[in-house]
Amino acid sequence: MNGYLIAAYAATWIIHIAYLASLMRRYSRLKHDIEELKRAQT
Amino acid sequence: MTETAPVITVSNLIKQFGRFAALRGVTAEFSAGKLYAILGDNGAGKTTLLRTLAGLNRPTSGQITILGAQKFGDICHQVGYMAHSSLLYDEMSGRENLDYFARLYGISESARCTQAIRAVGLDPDLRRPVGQYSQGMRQRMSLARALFNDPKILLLDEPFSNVDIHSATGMVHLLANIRDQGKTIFVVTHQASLLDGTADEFIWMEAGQIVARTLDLQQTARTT
Amino acid sequence: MPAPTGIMPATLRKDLRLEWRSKDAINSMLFFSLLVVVVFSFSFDPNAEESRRIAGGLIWVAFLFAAVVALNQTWAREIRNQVLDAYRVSPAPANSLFLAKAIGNFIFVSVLEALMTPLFVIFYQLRPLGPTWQLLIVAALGTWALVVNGTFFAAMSLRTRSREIMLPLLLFPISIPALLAMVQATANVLTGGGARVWIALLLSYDLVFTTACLLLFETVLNAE
Amino acid sequence: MNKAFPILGILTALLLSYALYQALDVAPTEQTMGDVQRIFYYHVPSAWTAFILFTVNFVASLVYLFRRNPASDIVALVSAEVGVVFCTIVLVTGPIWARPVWGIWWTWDMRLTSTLVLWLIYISYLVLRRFSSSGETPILAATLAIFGALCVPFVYFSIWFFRTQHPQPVIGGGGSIDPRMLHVLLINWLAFSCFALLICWSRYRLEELQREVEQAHALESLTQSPRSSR
Repeated sequence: MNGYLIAAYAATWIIHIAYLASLMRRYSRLKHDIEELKRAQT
Repeated sequence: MTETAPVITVSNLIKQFGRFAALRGVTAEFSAGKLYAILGDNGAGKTTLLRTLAGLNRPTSGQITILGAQKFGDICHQVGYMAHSSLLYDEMSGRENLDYFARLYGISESARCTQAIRAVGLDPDLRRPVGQYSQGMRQRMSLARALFNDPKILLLDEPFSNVDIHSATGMVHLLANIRDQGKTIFVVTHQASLLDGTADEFIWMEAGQIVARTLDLQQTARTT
Repeated sequence: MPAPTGIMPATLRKDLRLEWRSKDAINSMLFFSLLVVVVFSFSFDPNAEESRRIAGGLIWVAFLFAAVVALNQTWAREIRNQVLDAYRVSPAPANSLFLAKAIGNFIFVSVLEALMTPLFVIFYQLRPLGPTWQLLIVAALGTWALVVNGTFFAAMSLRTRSREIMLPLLLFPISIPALLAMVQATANVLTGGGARVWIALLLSYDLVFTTACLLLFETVLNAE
Repeated sequence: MNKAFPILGILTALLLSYALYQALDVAPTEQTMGDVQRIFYYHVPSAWTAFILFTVNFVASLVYLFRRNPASDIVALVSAEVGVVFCTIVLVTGPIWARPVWGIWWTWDMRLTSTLVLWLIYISYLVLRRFSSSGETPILAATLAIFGALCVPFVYFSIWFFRTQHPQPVIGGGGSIDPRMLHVLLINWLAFSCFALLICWSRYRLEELQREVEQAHALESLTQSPRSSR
């Protein structure tokens, strides 16, 4: 298998996973926010 | 002038800036030929209410009807607006400023501008640029800018700030005169006492809502 | 109520007068592009035959950066005492303001180009081998392309945080085709070719984006 | 709707692994480039997906300007963001492919250059969204999206004309594509489109939630009326 080929495929998935991870992080921050909001309301 | 027909109707007005709501459901009617003093603490929503009436803020929800129109653009030539800042070009003289703004309103006769400058007690032939005016003069020129198109509704944001007491009472007299011609005037101010006896109604705002409307200043002081 | 006429020339006159009195934009532009010329001549050997090929790029990049300086200035003037609000409450149409600003900037940048081009010619010992008249057309069309989008995006970045940085970020990517056309056309004429296709490209770019600006400016001005 | 999401997720995962198998094993090896040519099966579908997303962004922005509905604003934001992700992949895999084939990482060739310019335009779109104050972001962003889309034909034409005037290394070689290769390419494209749809969907939900929270914060300050300063 060719090194360049592996590099390209790996790069593709690294970028996708990095983006998904950033979405996850935003999501967990949002959840934290929602919980705080609920606590403030009670 | 019929006293009963409301010239401005505001219903359930909400204005939200991101996570902060500056107006939280303002509902009110205002009738023609009256001088309203809008009072309240900083951040109570006075300026936002005025800007929303002037069409500068788009309300998040709620309705405004001014002079029977829903769209501010239809009646903008009948409204005069004076903001906290001067709304004047510092590099031009007062006269040059007004001449330019007159063009925006399609007013070609410069007598109107001269008249407006005289009305606020300034000299129309003053060549100095506005940037070199004293704060009080600038404030009065700013009032002239709001007046020159002979508006039916005047929206004034802090017209007396940084003005000496003598000029301020002069401005109050002028406003009373204009009101007596059947115009509707809104004055947002911290110096409520200046308008005591002149304003027809005092509107107290708190946290984005109108909390009280009273006919004289003392009455409100007792209720709150 | 019909919209008042003659606002565009009045606004343009006002802008030119303000610029004449303060000379903010033109001075900073001149100094800036002078710096660029000098710094560039350190990084390249200006006497080489090679310089004829890259001079087109150098000139336009210098003018582009200088134009950004002027573009930031034009709206800063309107923001200083919130004068823009005075325009927005008036019945004057938004496009008159836009056209006046764009034409004003066109004049400023053209003046700059007229002053700086001889300097470039001297420093880089340029002598066009192709038809010179085409260079004039390229300059006019190219400047308008930069200025019309620049005026629009400057109005847009007015409403953002850190607006001075925002303008180049918005303007440069969109301007790449125009810049490429200007640079290539200039290089072609300097090295003895024609530039008809590039001129056609610039012309259609100007037409498309001027139309887009006029259609969308009101939305941006009143965005809230 | 909530049930469809995991189903689509599993389906996409299966499709992506099948496509990967096809790209690595089933597709015939290209004669001159060898195995490196297989980058093609990731590079080109990513480019197509990015272009589709940018088109969606343009349409959604237009709709927003006419209808002023938050949903199309969110669609515009999401498609631009995911589109930039795919466009980034195109720009990263491109040079990795170019290096062994042409011997250079980057060439100012027509497609690479115009993709780069496109990427820059949409990056500036995302920057604008981040830096404008919340109330006016949708309108300003929609306007910029329209300018960006109008610019695309000019980008393509100017770079094409620029390139045809200048000699450059011969690229691609033209000719028709092997039908088996085309088949693998289309499967990969389908897989990546499903994947993009999936990401867009979750990003959409995230943005929706975020706005709801924002609203709740404002409403909370409505009911509790704290003395916050403007």
